[in-house]
Amino acid sequence: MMADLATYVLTALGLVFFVAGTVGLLRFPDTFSRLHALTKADNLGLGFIALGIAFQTETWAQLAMLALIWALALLAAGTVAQLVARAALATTQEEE
Amino acid sequence: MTLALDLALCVLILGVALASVAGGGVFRAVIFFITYGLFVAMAWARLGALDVALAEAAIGAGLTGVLLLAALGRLRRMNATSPPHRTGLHLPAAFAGAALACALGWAWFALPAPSPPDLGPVMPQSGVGNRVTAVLLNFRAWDTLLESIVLLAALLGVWMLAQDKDWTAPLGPRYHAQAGGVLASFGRLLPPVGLAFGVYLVWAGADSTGGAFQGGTVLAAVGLVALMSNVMRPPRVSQGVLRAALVLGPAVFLCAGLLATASGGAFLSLSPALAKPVILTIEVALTISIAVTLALLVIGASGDGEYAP
Amino acid sequence: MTVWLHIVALGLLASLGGALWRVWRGPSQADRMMAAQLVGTGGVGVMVVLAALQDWGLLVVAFALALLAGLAAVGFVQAQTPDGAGDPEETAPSRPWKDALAATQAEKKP
Amino acid sequence: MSALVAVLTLPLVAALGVFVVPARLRVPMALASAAMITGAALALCVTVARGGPVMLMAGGWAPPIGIALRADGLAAALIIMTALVMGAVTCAAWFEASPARAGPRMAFGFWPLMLLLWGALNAVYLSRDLFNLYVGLELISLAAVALAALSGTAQAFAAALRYMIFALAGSLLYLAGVVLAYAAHGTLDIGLLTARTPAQGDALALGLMTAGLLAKTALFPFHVWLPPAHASAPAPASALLSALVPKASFLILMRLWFEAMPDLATPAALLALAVPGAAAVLWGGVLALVQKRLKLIIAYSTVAQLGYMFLVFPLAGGGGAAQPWAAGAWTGAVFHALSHGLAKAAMFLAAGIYIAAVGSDRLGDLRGLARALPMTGFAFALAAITLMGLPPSGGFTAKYLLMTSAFAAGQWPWALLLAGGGLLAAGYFYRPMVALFARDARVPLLRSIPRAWQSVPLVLAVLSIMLGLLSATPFDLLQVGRPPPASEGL
Amino acid sequence: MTLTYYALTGAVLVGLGAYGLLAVPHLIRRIIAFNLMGSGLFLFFGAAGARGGVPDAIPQALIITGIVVALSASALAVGLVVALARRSGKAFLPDDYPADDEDRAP
Repeated sequence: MMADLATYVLTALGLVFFVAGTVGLLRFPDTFSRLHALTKADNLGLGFIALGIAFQTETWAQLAMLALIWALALLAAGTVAQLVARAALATTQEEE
Repeated sequence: MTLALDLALCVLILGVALASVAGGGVFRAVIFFITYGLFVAMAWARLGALDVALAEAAIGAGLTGVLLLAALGRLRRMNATSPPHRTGLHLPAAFAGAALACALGWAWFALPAPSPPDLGPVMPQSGVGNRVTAVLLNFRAWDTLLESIVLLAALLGVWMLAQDKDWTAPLGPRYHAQAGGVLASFGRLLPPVGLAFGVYLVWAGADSTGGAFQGGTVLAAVGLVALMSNVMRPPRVSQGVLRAALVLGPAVFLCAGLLATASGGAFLSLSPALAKPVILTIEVALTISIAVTLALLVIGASGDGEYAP
Repeated sequence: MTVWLHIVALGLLASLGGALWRVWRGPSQADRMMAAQLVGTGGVGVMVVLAALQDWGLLVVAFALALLAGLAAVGFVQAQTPDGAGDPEETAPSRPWKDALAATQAEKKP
Repeated sequence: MSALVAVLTLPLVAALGVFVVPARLRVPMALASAAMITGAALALCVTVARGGPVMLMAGGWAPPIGIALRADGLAAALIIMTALVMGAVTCAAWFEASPARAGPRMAFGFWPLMLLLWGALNAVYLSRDLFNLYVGLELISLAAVALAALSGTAQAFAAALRYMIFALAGSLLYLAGVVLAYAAHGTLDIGLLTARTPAQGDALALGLMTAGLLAKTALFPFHVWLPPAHASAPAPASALLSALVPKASFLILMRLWFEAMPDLATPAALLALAVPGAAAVLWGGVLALVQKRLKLIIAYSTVAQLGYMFLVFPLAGGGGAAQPWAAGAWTGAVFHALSHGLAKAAMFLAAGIYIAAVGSDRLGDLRGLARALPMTGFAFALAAITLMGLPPSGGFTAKYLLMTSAFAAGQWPWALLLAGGGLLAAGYFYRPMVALFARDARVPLLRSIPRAWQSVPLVLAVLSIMLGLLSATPFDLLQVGRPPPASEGL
Repeated sequence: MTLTYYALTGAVLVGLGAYGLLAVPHLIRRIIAFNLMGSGLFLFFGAAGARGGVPDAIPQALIITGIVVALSASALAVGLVVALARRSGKAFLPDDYPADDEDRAP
């Protein structure tokens, strides 16, 4: 029961972070602040969701898998945010 | 609740597809198409087709995106002109598309009750527990063998697009990255994880989700990261080892098929006792070839670095 | 629990739908790419939830998605460099990008 | 190892081989394997002619779980025709795709692409499984597109892309039909589909598959991709593209309509297949008349000649009652496919010699070349005789069979079309012949052409004539394992 | 009911892809349309194969084969588009615009 409760709370928190990230992406005025909002929100969001789901896992392997998934997503999101920000700075912003 | 989830997913898929076909701008279309692969992978997960979801995730949401984005970059640097206006086929094409969609929709409701072949009785003889792997590498091995050769033909076709003067140059662009930078660290961190995961997929594919194609695609993707971050150098066509790696999978597959003929069985047949080790051997060889072929398909022909300033 | 997980998955999908709006609007290519990146991370989240909901085997798919999440964006930034094969860090100003961000915001204010 | 397995696997093994071996071993290996595959094809023909159709269950699994392969007379005839054309192209390419002439890129890529195409063609001729046919068709398309782009000019790339768009759209339409067939009947095997319980969606499935295959066969009005693609490729590649590639998708059409779902062949549907064929004969012929380049004339002639093959559908069908002349129409169409393959390959290889000799294929530049290169001129003339359908060529036998069945079935408009198409062919080959055999001109040759090279198209052209002179043997071979609707009418 | 959603989505995707393949001039977008058409067809196939309760493994295997074949074809097509643009400076087929069609003979 405690596990289920933890899942409820943590996944709800994760969802909130995702929604916050999306709202930031939609509402913030310029590219860089949008980038800023987004990287924080989606990483924490996925983290909380993975953590919440972790309380439902049946084996250690699944738990380890979840941890790895989060770690990989963090690595990818961090790298991408850095690189895209640099690319956006380096190139003239052409509008399509 | 289930219905709502599936409906939402279908709406997203259709919306993204519509945006990538009908919206303006090529770059936007490509980005929408990248997200499309992700949603389709979810649809496969909902349909219970895990192996397909894995293939779609690795190919649709991974490799195709890099392929298209790199092509757009090349087109832009060549200052290739975009078409001035729509083709005259606009209305007939819309009509044909609508007719096709309606015909398929009608056919769905007209389908008789399903009568799939029963794989249950023959599964024990296949040597593997995953039905999809059994179909791919045993029951319909001839399809899979031909498909691995299709990959090779496509790569050969891409190589033939090089200019004669560039023929001996390394394949693809001349990637470079700042030493110790973010990209280079990414290129160092990801490949070991991907390698382990790819090997796991091939190994696990015999009895659960995975297989040579999925494993090969994952390996190709991390190989690409290593190439793009300059951790690994792209090869040249003239390297015998490279060409050997490319034909290894089909060659081992053909050998196994012909050995079966030589020992009195049908072409490509596997005796139940030996089926598992032979399938695993073929899968390992196929994975290597698929990984190398896919990575090279994405980076393109030799001499693509000629636009360096 | 099943119902709740469905709700979470639906909520995630809705949030991704919002991100797709940014892909549509742009205006810069970097905006579209970052929004796609958010969709990618959200997709991993959906897949994780689906794994708990349907079949734990889906964790493998989620893993593949997470592993390849950065691939398209790396392809994008390389295509943006002058020769299409470089690293934005080689050409960008050497100060951290947050300073650059502050600078662009400062330029905008007056 | 049976001849069937050899025909199926040897080209693929050889393709992998020439891909891997060092440059100096490439051509010897290609030549040796071409000889071996031709031997295997001959052996398969003898086996089929003597002992009837050969079946093979790939992997030892019978349909609907596995894939069945079957060599009947039709498949064996196409396999041997393909082997003859491929053998000739190998010899011609030995001269033409050498590193010295064509550069290291083409000298590397031509051989594996050619062998992959060969393997894919044989796989398609033999397969009885609709999805396996799809994979085979894709292999054919990719290899063919790569061959069409081989010369590396902007025109070649544009033509190859246009070809690819048609080929991809055609593949997907075909695949849509395959999906519907499997969803309804739980099998992909042609034999099992013959014995299916008819379902509502069958006509749609057959229609989609047919539409896709028509786009791939370049039937009018889907022909627009063909002439630029075939004309801008290097000559040996053009020979393969024009002589062989459209035959594979046509064969699948025959298998679908005569073997898998003959019950759906209504007179209206058969007419709908033949009318574009007739339009192709006329339109292709008219366009061939106005071309200024030899390769484009030959390519437009392919558009026209492919049209004749579609006359088999109304001539073998109709009426309802059993038709004594259906067999004639069916055999005539296959004869046409065979003789067109040999003659068209001969023509493109001859054009390749001319381009090598004078560096151009504009008719004006070819004046008087028959005097400098008499063997090639003779080969071109013989091939033209076959394509015009004059006796005693294989083309004549084909048209004779089609025409007699048209009269017997009371469908005389098709007979008129056959006669008119022959006249058009005479018209469009008249201009290159006049140029080649002109007496007034003397062109300086850029290089001397070895006699061995010149004899290659001649051998093919002679074979296309022999097909008419010695038509009894191929005629008997075609009867082996012929589907009942082909002899009794659709 | 769920399967019907996916099958109909697949059918619409096929139509959408066919439209794009025929009518959209930019070649990269045509390649995208081809991929949409293919994946829509696979979705339809997958839904059809899942009707019997237990998912049928044969369609899944065929779909995986189809996905790989589609990727091979896309890669070759993308290569051709880049090669065409390098030679002619255009990312579309010149023949689509008869107005600026020049003499095609080399």
